[in-house]
Amino acid sequence: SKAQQLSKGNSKPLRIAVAANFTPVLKILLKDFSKNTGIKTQVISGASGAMFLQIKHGAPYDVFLSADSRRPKELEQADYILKNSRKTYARGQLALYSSSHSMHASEPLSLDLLSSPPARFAIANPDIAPYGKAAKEVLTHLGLWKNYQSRLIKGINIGQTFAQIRSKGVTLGIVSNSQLVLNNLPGVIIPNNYHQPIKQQLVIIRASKNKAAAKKLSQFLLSAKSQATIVSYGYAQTNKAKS
Amino acid sequence: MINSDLQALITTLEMAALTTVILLIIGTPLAWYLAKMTSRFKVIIEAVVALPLVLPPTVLGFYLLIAFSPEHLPGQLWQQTTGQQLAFSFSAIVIGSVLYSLPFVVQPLQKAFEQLGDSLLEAGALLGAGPIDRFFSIVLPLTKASFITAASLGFAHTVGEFGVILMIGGNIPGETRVLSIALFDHVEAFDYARAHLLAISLLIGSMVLLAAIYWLNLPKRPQDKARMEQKESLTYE
Amino acid sequence: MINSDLQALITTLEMAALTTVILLIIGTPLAWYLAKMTSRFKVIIEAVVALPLVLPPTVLGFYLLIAFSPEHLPGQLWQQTTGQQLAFSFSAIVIGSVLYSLPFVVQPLQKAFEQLGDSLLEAGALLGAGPIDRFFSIVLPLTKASFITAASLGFAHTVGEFGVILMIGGNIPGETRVLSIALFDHVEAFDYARAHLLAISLLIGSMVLLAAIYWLNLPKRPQDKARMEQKESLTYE
Amino acid sequence: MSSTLHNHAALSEVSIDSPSQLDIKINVNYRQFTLTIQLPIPLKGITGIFGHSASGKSTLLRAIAGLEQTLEGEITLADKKLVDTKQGLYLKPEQRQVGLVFQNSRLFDHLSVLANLEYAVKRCKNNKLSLDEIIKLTELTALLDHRVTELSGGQQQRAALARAILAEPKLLLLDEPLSALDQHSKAQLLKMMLTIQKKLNLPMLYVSHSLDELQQVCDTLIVMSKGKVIDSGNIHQVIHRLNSYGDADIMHQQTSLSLPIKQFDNGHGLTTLALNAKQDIFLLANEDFEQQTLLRCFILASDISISLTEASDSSIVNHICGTIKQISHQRNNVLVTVHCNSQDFFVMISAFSLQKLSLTIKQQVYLQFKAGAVRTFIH
Amino acid sequence: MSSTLHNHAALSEVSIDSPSQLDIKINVNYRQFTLTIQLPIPLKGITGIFGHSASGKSTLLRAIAGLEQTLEGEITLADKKLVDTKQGLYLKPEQRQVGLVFQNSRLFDHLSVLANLEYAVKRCKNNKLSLDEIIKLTELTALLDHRVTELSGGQQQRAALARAILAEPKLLLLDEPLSALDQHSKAQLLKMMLTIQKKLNLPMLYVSHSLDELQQVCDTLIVMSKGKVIDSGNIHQVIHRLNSYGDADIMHQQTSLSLPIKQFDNGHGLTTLALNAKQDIFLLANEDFEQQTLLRCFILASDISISLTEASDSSIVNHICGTIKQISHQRNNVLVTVHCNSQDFFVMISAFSLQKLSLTIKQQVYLQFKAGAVRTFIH
Ligand SMILES: Nc1ncnc2c1ncn2[C@@H]1O[C@H](COP(=O)(O)OP(=O)(O)OP(=O)(O)O)[C@@H](O)[C@H]1O
Ligand SMILES: Nc1ncnc2c1ncn2[C@@H]1O[C@H](COP(=O)(O)OP(=O)(O)OP(=O)(O)O)[C@@H](O)[C@H]1O
Ligand SMILES: [Mg+2]
Ligand SMILES: [Mg+2]
Repeated sequence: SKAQQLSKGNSKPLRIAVAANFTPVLKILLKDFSKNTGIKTQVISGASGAMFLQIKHGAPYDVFLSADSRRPKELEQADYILKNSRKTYARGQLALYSSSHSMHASEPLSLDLLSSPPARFAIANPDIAPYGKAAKEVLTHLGLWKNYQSRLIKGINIGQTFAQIRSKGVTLGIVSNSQLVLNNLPGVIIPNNYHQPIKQQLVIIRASKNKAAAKKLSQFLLSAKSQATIVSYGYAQTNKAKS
Repeated sequence: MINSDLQALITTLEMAALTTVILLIIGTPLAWYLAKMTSRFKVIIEAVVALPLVLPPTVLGFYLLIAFSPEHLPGQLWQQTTGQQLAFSFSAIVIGSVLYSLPFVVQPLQKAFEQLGDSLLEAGALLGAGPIDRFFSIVLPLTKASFITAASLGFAHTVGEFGVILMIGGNIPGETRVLSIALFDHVEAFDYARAHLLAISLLIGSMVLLAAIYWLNLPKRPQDKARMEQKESLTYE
Repeated sequence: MINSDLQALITTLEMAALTTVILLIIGTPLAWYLAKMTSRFKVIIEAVVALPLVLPPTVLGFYLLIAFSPEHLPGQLWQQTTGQQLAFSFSAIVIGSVLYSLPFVVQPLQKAFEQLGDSLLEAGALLGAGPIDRFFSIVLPLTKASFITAASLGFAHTVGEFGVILMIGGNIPGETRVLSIALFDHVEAFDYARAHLLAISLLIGSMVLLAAIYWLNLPKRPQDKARMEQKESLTYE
Repeated sequence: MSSTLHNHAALSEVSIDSPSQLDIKINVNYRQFTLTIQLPIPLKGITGIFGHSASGKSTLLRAIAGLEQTLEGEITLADKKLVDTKQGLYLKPEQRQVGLVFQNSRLFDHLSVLANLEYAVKRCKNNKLSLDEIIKLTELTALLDHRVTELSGGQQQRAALARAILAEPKLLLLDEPLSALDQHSKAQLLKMMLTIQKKLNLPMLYVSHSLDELQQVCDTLIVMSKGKVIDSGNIHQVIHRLNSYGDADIMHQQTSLSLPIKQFDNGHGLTTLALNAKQDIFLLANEDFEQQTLLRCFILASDISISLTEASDSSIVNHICGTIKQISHQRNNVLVTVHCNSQDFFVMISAFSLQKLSLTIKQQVYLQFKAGAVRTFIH
Repeated sequence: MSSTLHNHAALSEVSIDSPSQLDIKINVNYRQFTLTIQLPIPLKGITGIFGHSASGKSTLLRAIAGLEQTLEGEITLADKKLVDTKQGLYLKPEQRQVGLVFQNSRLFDHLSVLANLEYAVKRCKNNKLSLDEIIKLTELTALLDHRVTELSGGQQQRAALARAILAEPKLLLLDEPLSALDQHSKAQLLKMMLTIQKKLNLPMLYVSHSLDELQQVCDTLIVMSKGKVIDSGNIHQVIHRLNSYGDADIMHQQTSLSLPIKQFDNGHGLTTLALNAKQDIFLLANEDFEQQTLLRCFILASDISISLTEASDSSIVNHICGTIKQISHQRNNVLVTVHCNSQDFFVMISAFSLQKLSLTIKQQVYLQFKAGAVRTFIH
């Protein structure tokens, strides 16, 4: 019957709902995954919050790669996921990014810049986006939150924050390091101890008819090779310890 | 990859075309009714029809998602009738688009009907034309321009729709993944080159389509044109 | 917290009101020009005006943001003229909303002007009324209903706008944080209770507002009503 | 044609209690105007409606057509109830088979002239009329592909008339359909209406301000004033009663006649009409008379003069002997009614002449009028 | 009033080369119709425009008003160029100070009757007229707060006329403004128009299908046919020339006169007009004549009879002696032109009578016509 399931899985691709910030990296990883396992996949990229809601209302996804750990937890508590399928597949790494700072500027970009607050500063919305929450923690850690609070441009998610800086509407802000790596842009990595870890967790949906393939994907992503790839794209090292 | 955009294009066109047809079928009698009714309930119905305008699409999508899920009555009924889940299906995004774009079809039609006046309808009735006949032989040709406006507003708004469809459609390729979402994905995925390309194609395609529609709506006979030019010089400074 | 929603409401109303006023000021002559012109460029201008409908708001927002940033000409000019940065300012979301809602104002007005016909304008001209005078004394009263439609579509669409404003506004409380964004934030932050509350207030508020607008637009004199009821019974089945 | 006229004249006399009639018992209330009509109208030939502006003529037609929803009462068309508000019956206009030519022509702007006519033809059930023929009769041939907004006022009225006729209704209502036309076109179209009336046996109600027009085509005349019918009946009788209202402002006083043609041409270009067994009336022959046996004509009261003896050396050809029945003073005029066998003649003379000739009741006099004073407007 | 009529009659004779005139040299081309007008129109009194339906009357008025942009040529109104297409000059309608009463009334639907009138008053520069007075004269008092859609056809025309007059233009164009009105209202309003014409010294161009109306109010008459002016000039002269076209279909042949009043009441209810030094014409006195010195009247050719001797025992009061100038046959009729001193009279008799009386040119005859045959339509 496992074979049957597999063959079924082959006819219907594995649907992976993924937080937009991880989509590019996932797509790179999936090339290997499909080559190795022959499992076809379908990537559905979006906002974690929306996907969370959709899963709660019957969205036909098999695996959900969230940008945070809170939503996977809630899904677990509400019994929407396969037991014990919640895993941390990546840890977010923050970076300070300035779109006005030339790569060849004499003075290198540094966190010292933060001590003199600019008129506008972009972060993701701390109330709804995990990267935003972490960015707020960084500013708090540096004792700058009060200063910055009124200057913030809050993006709906880290993707929008990056777009806002890149378009030069605002020139400075905290983004995800992977965005800079993927786009080959300079930035300053923010030490991980300035904020709570940004655990990006995945879950396998209980209603999935493709659980075997989903499990395979989970294993694949957590494998050392994949984790190394993930880190190479600007995510933080995962502690061997589980979430 | 380009293939996936093509698929999104096809889904978009199917959805927008179907939505526009449904909108015209539902919207026309509704607009007629609103144009001709005078009871005080009129304002309430008008306000209800206009509501989708006021709610942010994602929020509307949120409520529609709840309604369409198998746990709630509309979704349940749908599942019982069709055997299929409503949420995350092509039907769902069509229904969502219809609700969302309804005011864009109803309001221009309603105003056109209100401005039409009675005298020609009376003349038609006295030549033996019943209400349906009058609608097709008098109302429709005289308000053709407003029908084209209504249809193109409805179509374009559906093509550009994003929040509602994303929420209730779930971005499933080949089924509910439409162009606007694909475009958004490209932006989100920092794939600006493709985003620009798609946006420009969308722009040019829509412009050609809209221009074709409006062109169809231009007067055709030369003397019409002459008269219209006359008009212009009198009425426009 | 409730305070912040109130602030968002005020920002929203300010933005929507200002946007509507600007839309009417820009949209009316544009619609008039489109209604009366017959050159082949007409279709192109019509298509350009209709474009905001087709682009997903976030994508439109992205391009606007690029344009508004101090690095590019429009943003630069703005900064030179006003001394203020355009992106992420109240002005930016007003400009964005104007562009985004333009077709909703222009199209109903254009159709109304087209349907109006010349004979009464000719009569007005021969009584000595110049073009501006004719506009206010004849065109405006005869197309009042379409102006109300245009204004309420424009206003409502601006209130409900989300994607563009979020992108170019940046969710700054008291400046660019509007109700639709606040509502979205509540949903995303799992604060469903507040989301529902806000959505319901928004719904009721808008309904009351829309109903009030449409009610203002109802005929007032009793005999008008009598005539309209007559109309109805003839023309509606 | 002659037989039509004959039939009508004959039938209209007896049609009051014939079953084929339009029975109206209605009330229409406006703010400052009330229409109250209780009237059976014979469905024979053409019935004229005459009255001052704002007397309610258009309102009456609209009520019959089904366009006045505020009315109360009953309307029965040839035994078919159109309205009975007590019983909640209200037939829609399109179910009444009643045609109406509006005071303003109401052509469809979006259609060409031809398409306007075809609109009616397509919805017509019997199609007894030929489209081409009506187009020719209304002289619309050259205008068929014009937009209706390009038509002159008179052309619009002709197109509206053609369209209404082509619908071949059971009853045709005409609200001043010829007001924008010149004398010549008017006469042409009235002739056409008579022909079609006969061909389809299509009763018509004809509103006009011109008594001349009505006299020439109507069998029955209804006179309205302030929302009420103040007189109705055989056209000649009603016109003669109108003479005595003394209101020269609304009409020219006249003697209105339908007489048999005795001889088409007496050899001198005059047609002879038989007034009675002994007396004839002469008028200028017109080739159109040839096909007729009965002629409708009128003689203005101001065109007749009274003479005590029969003059012989004058160009006046008609000399009729009669006795004075009535003399009524109207300002400086005197309306003298002269009885010649069974026919009354109305003569308007100056008070001066009355005095000069010292006319008295029962006196025998000679009426003189020229052949040209016997007027027919259409033939 | 009398002096107005007098002045106009006098002035219109000499006004052809007076500087105050409307100079028209235009071409308007439609698919199947071309209007070609080269005409100076004197800006004095009321000028009539008469012609078959579709002869281009409305098009001419629209061109003068500035509503025909396709025209080529020049229009000059009292030395002010309105249009000169060669020089690219084209004044907008609102800059021309030309008023136009349309064939269909074109009242503003969204305004009450009063507001329609006020619309004109507000935009009027001189305000010589009192709104109240015009309302009274057009009998609109009871209708002021009505919506214009509630008005009857005639009421709409009255409101449109009032509105156009209240704008007090420099030239008023009237396109069949009274076609939907009954005889009585027509006479009233024509009287009003004459009064206002005089009061404001406002020249008018008046299009009508009714020659009776035109004869009563116009000093100059323009006759149009197929887009061209086929005759124009002093009203009486043009009407007399029209008589000879032999087209009885377009008009009643008539003698058209403006004569001085010699005696208002001869003691027998007759007014005496001086035809010439020796001969008088009598007509029924009307109190309105009292304020006038000159009277405009017409006598239908069919109302005059010819007698070889002067009859004495007839009610006919007018017996005029003259010599036959011309005899022209028209079907069975004969139009006889009789010269009485300087005035030609047109008499229509039957060919039969011509033969019977064996009339020949230069023969002396008596014309007979009743006092009632001397017609004035408005006074
Ligand atoms: N809808 C309405 N509301 C109020 N009054 C009305 C309405 N329709 C007509 N009337 C009034 O009713 C009266 C009769 O109008 P109607 O149109 O029947 O007159 P008519 O005899 O056709 O006159 P005309 O010869 O001028 O056309 C007028 O005084 C008019 O103002
Ligand atoms: N816009 C137009 N396009 C084409 N033909 C036109 C246009 N306007 C008028 N005509 C034609 O010009 C001719 C003259 O029209 P016009 O309205 O001037 O006539 P009119 O003398 O006023 O006639 P009526 O007495 O019937 O109103 C008609 O044959 C008409 O069809
Ligand atoms: Mg009427
Ligand atoms: Mg005309």
